[in-house]
Amino acid sequence: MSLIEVTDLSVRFDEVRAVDGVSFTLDPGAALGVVGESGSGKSTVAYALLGLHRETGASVSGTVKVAGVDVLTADERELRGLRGGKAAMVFQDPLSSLDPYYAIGDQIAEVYRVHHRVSRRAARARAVEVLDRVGIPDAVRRSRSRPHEFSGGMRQRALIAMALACSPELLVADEPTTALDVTVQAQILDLLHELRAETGMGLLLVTHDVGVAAESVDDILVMRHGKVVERGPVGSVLASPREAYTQELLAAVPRIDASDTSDVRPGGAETAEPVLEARDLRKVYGKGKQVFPAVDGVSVSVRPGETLGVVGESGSGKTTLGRMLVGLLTPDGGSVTGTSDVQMVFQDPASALNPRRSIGESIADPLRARGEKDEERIRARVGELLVRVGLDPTLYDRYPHEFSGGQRQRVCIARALAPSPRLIVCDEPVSSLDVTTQAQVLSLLDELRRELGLALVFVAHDLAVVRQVSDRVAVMRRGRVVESGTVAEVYGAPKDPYTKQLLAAVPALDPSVAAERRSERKELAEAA
Amino acid sequence: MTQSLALLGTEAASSSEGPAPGTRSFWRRLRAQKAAMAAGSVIALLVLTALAAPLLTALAGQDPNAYHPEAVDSAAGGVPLGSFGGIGAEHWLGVEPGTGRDLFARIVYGARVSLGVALFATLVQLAIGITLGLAAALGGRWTDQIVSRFTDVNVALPLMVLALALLAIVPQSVPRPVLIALVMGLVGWSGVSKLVRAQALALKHADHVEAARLSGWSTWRIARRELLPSLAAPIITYAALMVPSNISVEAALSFLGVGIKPPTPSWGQMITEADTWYQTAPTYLLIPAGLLFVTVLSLTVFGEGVRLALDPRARTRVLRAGKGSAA
Amino acid sequence: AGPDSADSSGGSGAGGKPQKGGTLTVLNSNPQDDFDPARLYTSGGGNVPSLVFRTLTTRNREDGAAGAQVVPDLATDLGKPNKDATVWTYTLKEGLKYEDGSPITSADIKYGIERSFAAELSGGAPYLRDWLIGGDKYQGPYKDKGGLDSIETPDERTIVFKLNKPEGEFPYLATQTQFAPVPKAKDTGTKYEEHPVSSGPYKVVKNENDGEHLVLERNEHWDPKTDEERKAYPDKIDVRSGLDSAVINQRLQAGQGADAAAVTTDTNLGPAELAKVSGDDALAKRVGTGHFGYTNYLAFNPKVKPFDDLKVRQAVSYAVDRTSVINAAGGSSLAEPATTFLPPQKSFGYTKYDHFPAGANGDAAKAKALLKEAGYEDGLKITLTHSTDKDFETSPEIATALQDALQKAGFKVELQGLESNDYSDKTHSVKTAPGLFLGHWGADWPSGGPFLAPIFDGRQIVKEGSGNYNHAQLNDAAVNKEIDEINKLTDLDAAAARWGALDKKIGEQALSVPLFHPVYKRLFGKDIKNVVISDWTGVLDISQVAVK
Amino acid sequence: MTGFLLRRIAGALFVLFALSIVVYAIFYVAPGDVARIACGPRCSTAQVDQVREQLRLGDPVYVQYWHFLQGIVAGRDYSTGTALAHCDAPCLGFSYQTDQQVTQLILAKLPVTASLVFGAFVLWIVIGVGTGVLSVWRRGRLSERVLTWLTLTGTATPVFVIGLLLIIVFCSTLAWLPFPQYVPFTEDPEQWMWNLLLPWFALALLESAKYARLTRSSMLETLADDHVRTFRAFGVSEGAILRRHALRGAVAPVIALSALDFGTMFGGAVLTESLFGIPGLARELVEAVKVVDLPVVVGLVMVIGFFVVLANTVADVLYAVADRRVVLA
Ligand SMILES: Nc1ncnc2c1ncn2[C@@H]1O[C@H](COP(=O)(O)OP(=O)(O)OP(=O)(O)O)[C@@H](O)[C@H]1O
Ligand SMILES: Nc1ncnc2c1ncn2[C@@H]1O[C@H](COP(=O)(O)OP(=O)(O)OP(=O)(O)O)[C@@H](O)[C@H]1O
Ligand SMILES: [Mg+2]
Ligand SMILES: [Mg+2]
Repeated sequence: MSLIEVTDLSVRFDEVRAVDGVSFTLDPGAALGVVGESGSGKSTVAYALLGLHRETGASVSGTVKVAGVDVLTADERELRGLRGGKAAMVFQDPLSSLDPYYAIGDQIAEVYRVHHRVSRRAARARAVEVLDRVGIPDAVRRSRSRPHEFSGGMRQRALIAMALACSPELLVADEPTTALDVTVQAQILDLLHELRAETGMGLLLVTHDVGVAAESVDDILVMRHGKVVERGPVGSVLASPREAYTQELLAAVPRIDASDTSDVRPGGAETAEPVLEARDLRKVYGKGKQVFPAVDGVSVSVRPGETLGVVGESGSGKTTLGRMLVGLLTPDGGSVTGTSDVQMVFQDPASALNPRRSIGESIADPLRARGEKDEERIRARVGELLVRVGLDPTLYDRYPHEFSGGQRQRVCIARALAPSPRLIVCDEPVSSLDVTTQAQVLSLLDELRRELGLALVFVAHDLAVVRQVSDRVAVMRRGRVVESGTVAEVYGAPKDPYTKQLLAAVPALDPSVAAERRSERKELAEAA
Repeated sequence: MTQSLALLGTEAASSSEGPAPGTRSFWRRLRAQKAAMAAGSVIALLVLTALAAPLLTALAGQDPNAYHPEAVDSAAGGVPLGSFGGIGAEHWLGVEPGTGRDLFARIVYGARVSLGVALFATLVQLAIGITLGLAAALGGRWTDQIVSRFTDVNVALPLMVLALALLAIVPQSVPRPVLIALVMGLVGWSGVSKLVRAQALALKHADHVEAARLSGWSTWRIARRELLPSLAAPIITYAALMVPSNISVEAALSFLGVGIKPPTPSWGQMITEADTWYQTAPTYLLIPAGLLFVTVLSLTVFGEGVRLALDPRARTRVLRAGKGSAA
Repeated sequence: AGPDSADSSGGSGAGGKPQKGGTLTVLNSNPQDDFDPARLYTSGGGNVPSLVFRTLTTRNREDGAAGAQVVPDLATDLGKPNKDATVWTYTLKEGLKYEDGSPITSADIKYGIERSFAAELSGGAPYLRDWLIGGDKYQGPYKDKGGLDSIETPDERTIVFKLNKPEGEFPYLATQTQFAPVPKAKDTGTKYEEHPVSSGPYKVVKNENDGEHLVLERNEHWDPKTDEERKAYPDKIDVRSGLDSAVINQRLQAGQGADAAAVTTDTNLGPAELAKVSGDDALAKRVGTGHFGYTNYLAFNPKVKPFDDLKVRQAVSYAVDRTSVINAAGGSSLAEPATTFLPPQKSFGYTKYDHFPAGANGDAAKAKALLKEAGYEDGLKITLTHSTDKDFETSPEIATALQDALQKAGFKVELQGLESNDYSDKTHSVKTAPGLFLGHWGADWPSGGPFLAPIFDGRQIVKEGSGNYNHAQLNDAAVNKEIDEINKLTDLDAAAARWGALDKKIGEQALSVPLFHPVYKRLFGKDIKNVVISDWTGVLDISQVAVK
Repeated sequence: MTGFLLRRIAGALFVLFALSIVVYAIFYVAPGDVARIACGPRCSTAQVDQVREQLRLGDPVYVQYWHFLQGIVAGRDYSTGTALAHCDAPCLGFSYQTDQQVTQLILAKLPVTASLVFGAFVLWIVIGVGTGVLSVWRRGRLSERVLTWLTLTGTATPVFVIGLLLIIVFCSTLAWLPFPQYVPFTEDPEQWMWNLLLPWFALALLESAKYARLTRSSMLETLADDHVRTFRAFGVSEGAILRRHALRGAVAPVIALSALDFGTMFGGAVLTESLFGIPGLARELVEAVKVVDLPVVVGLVMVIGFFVVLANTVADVLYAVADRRVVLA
């Protein structure tokens, strides 16, 4: 019997046909990757597996069977048994998917106790254990933190930990590594691999990162416009895609080894005045003995038209640095000088948009703030921005919850572009975008940089992307910049061991290479 | 499993075919909720009644202030003669015990004062409360300290003390209803302000608010554009409850002699006076109390409707009631 | 009044002779916050205070009209006047003792009176100040150690009062608590009220919250042989006050536990409760009806236009709809229409008259005609001032009833409501008194003197401040002279007749429109026996009540 | 934390100071001649003047206010007629009407009002939040409708109507409870409770609707948040989601408002106190205002102010504990 059996699944949100006649199966212990452009219905399919469309107003048809449960007709109790117990889900927006009021460890423990009759204390222990497994350092202490005290990547790992805590038969992971740096990502993917091997857990991995898919799944399913475009073993699909769309998708994947056009980048003239300069920035969190620096003496500067890439470990202080640069956080030490004409693209698009305002209004904010009153002009300009980020201009009056994760991120980018700032701090701007959209957005940013002399601080964990867009790169670890220099220097001849480690962790597109690397990593880890 | 989130079993938005994109305005969402619309109509009807009071009483051939000693049994403390508090062709809702004044006329005129004063006072309270609450939450530590202490002073100063003072200062010529509504407004805003402050503090550091800050909005506009929509739900819920409490306060002020000038009737005042008559002339208590209840109920249901209509996410939630969910 | 109808059970009570013992509960709305004999302003010594304070004379504890008589208490008789009633001599009974067993002397009575002149202990009636020689200058024993010379105590049992004018009604005055003895050694000034020293049948054993909860127990040193008036049946009296009037009446109706032996001395049945009680025979038997000398009226200030015009005043008198007013005051069971200023009781010298007959519902036609005569054919705009207190006397209810009636007669009536202190200040000040307002007057004792003199005696007009009760500022030589003449009489019946005639005479000037006399209807518990309601107080006398 | 407390104490002092000034100012313009009222209805002008002098009402307001402040800091002497009595600091003066020391008067009434307010507070939070939660839990069903109607009836009915009906039903008709009559806790805790039960319920019914509605709307709000979806997806039961997650969102507004209502109730439960014959602060205040007994009014208002500040401080601390994202402000 298959673990998942989906036949002719269609999901409709009012007039939007998000999923349209999708069928597939998954055997126990197998792994299926779902890839496809943003908004193609990947998350919607994932939700359907756990019956999460219930009572939301979506109309669902077809049949969905998961671990023997007929999800669409099961009663409440049966469904509760399925959810978490047999099948667990990792949501796409890690930041808003945890209850802001409770400690992370307690939330995991709570979920664990739903399916296991254990004491509170045992559940907490289990929570710490899984947090440790997903690589949260100092898990005992950090399990007592609340979500807002976690970095984006840490929250994502917490969610993965929550899913793993229950030892499900099926793990549905919706973009589980978007906020993770490559080393941690590799670690997580290895972990999933291990669990599959150990427990025979099935995996449905939704991702737009073909590399990630290549590393961790057996089969791959390509979706577009709510329909299945192609399905096959991951090796063959990646090596020789049959469908034109798949080919297009693969072509758009940025490659770490690509020595692209960056040589001809105009670059920020070395002589130009920096638009923004930060000296010796420090930010500490915590109190008393627990005090620790999230950012510890970081100095950076950005010149007009220049892109500074920031890469680094999850939780190394990238977001904190970015927030200090735009002035949303007051540094505990050091100073930021330069333009105040800055914008930020937030790491979590779900929480960066006001759920009660239409996205058009959100994008129009900066325009209105500058005194623009003419409604027509505002709408026209917002429409233009939407088009630039690859969205339909008629979506002006839609609300955030009606968008897919990637679409929301594009809305955020459009909002950041609206006031034509001199500098944008982009915190993982493309990590939730599929590769084609990602390519579009990257070229858009590049264009703007060229045309307007826009300066960028580009925080990302995707080393290939950073290489593609950046002039200079800073590598962060534990609140410090461990290495910085031009792209060529850092990527070509990494000096710091951590940088080397990072580069080694980049997922390979070829599954066989990926497997090789995995065993290498394992040996390394065992040796250590 | 079918659950209705809408208050009192609204089978709201039963059509699974939503309005066209881009035009799904607030009004559309509101209109989709039957109970809210019904409640809205009741409120409109009450307001109309109040406005048309002279017309209606003329129709009934009654004057709200005319005494009818013949309609009551003076020896028995003034109980209305006839059954059900003297309800009949002459007096549609019976008469007031003691004086024999026509209840229909008094109810209709009372609506003017009660609804007018309570609604206006609520608006004043909301305006002050929201402004100060937002200022406290967003304005930095000192502003917060000052506003919060100011609120404390306001809370600690009993209405009675203030009302007496104002009565002494303000000349009799100032229209009473306006004055009373203002006094109530100036005194009763602290709840709103507290509520808004608490909620705004919780939201203040949300990413979307930070984003708005970066877009160059002034704090004030951020408050209005980013925070208010999220605060709308608790505020509306609370405001719907402020109206009855304002009606009671107006009655209490009349009781203290600083309210509406007699013989002008008001509901609150009627209920206040009727409470001992519940056994011997129950209609005297039940009619104004019932109307007040209907008003409160309508406001609450309507408020709930507005709240849902203001929440774009709620559209799908409202649909829960519907047949749309095949899952 | 008195036990004249089925709804009063004076004397008879339910079954059997009254017995000693038990606890009487008194449920009141107003706390006994002044319990100092100097500060109390009572008629006939009050109800609760009279259990603790004995006075030179006291009211006769009888039902109805007999109860409106003054009788000796500490004194052996009603006092011996000299020929023109300016000197009054009293002799104390023998064997009078305080609660601590020490003897009561005439000096203590003198001291008690002197205390009442101290500013710290103000609050009592003004008669002592006005009548005693030097009373207007005397500042009380704390400031003025010399004492008041017009009171003499030649020996321990004799006390002599010297007055500045003849006052035939002095025995009535001697019923007030200022005439209670206060031992100088025990005087603690303003704190005396916390534990006043008892001369009566009960002593204060508990006084909580400024008179809100009083517990009185037997004073073992009180000798019933010296006191013919107070029966003192219960062993203990528990006075609970500060209660809501609706709750008091609920409790008396329900009569649970201790409430079965409960009475109230200050809470009337409200109109709504009356409606209920009148439909329930068992309850109706437990209602005591009483009449206290009291008049509610519409007061004119002829110094304010247009009330200087007799015709206008008459028009108002004709226009008044007493039925509406009475209904507003609680209905015909709680108020009786008044056409005379004096209450309709013999002791006041009641003489029936109705100079401007308005009938039950007002004579609008006659009023209109008078207005026309006065030159106000097109109606007249007037202001009626009332207080905003819910007292059903000067309150908005009464004012609106009048407004309605007056408007039918062609007046255009504007109501002006004043907060009660403000109302009292304004209406009792010559300078600020409005032209037309609601007034009331109650008897300090059941006689025409204290009823008419403060209101119509020209020499009692207070020019400064707000203590003026002569609302019309009537200063008519003939009236003044007649008042003086009557005051000389020590034959109280003869005096009464002349008060009645004087009232009728003054009535012609239409200086006030008598509206109604209130009626007291009070519930008492089902175990209450020996109900006595005199015309002096109009309420059940707790010194007579038995609970067994 | 220390800084927070210091700021709070300073704030409290400011509030009390401001209150006393405001009350003095208000009474300066209020109608009614205090000396006359204190003297009695038929005092002569001379007597009134004597009383005025004795109460030092002739002094300019600021001088009176100064004496008042002195009394608080250093105490004052006053005359009982026979002797000089001392009123220890903090002396809030002594009543014009009853000559009692305001401090003592307040100390006598405080436990009474405190008993009333604390009990009612607990009840209205329990009833209010309870019905709020229930109405979310049972949303759309008959029981929710019934709950809604009940709480709305509470709001729409003035407290004295509720109170009187409670008395009639429970004391008169059913005779389950004694007619309320305050018994101090120290005297007889059981009687204390039985006697306060009805007043507690009367107040609680009045207030709880507000909390019910507020709890409900906050919970519905939270239920729409993303993180609730997470717990649903892990099979956490609806009950647990409501209890642990949705209810959490209602904590902030409920705390904020209850602090306010708690504080206000100290001076605001006039009708309840008089209906149930509870000799508390609020009733005393109304009486004092009526007879323009300024020292009592100022004293009471300041005590009420103290409780308002106290309640707010506690609320702020609770709130900060509940939501650590908020720094103590
Ligand atoms: N609640 C909703 N109401 C209306 N439309 C919705 C809703 N949820 C999703 N959609 C629409 O359904 C489509 C599919 O969304 P889904 O979230 O499944 O995309 P996705 O493949 O996960 O994209 P991404 O990679 O960007 O997350 C999108 O066009 C989105 O706008
Ligand atoms: N408000 C806070 N309170 C306490 N600790 C915090 C807070 N915000 C961030 N931190 C901690 O500071 C460190 C840096 O966080 P930051 O969000 O800057 O990391 P990051 O580099 O952006 O990581 P990621 O790639 O996972 O998003 C983390 O250890 C995080 O737990
Ligand atoms: Mg998605
Ligand atoms: Mg980050």
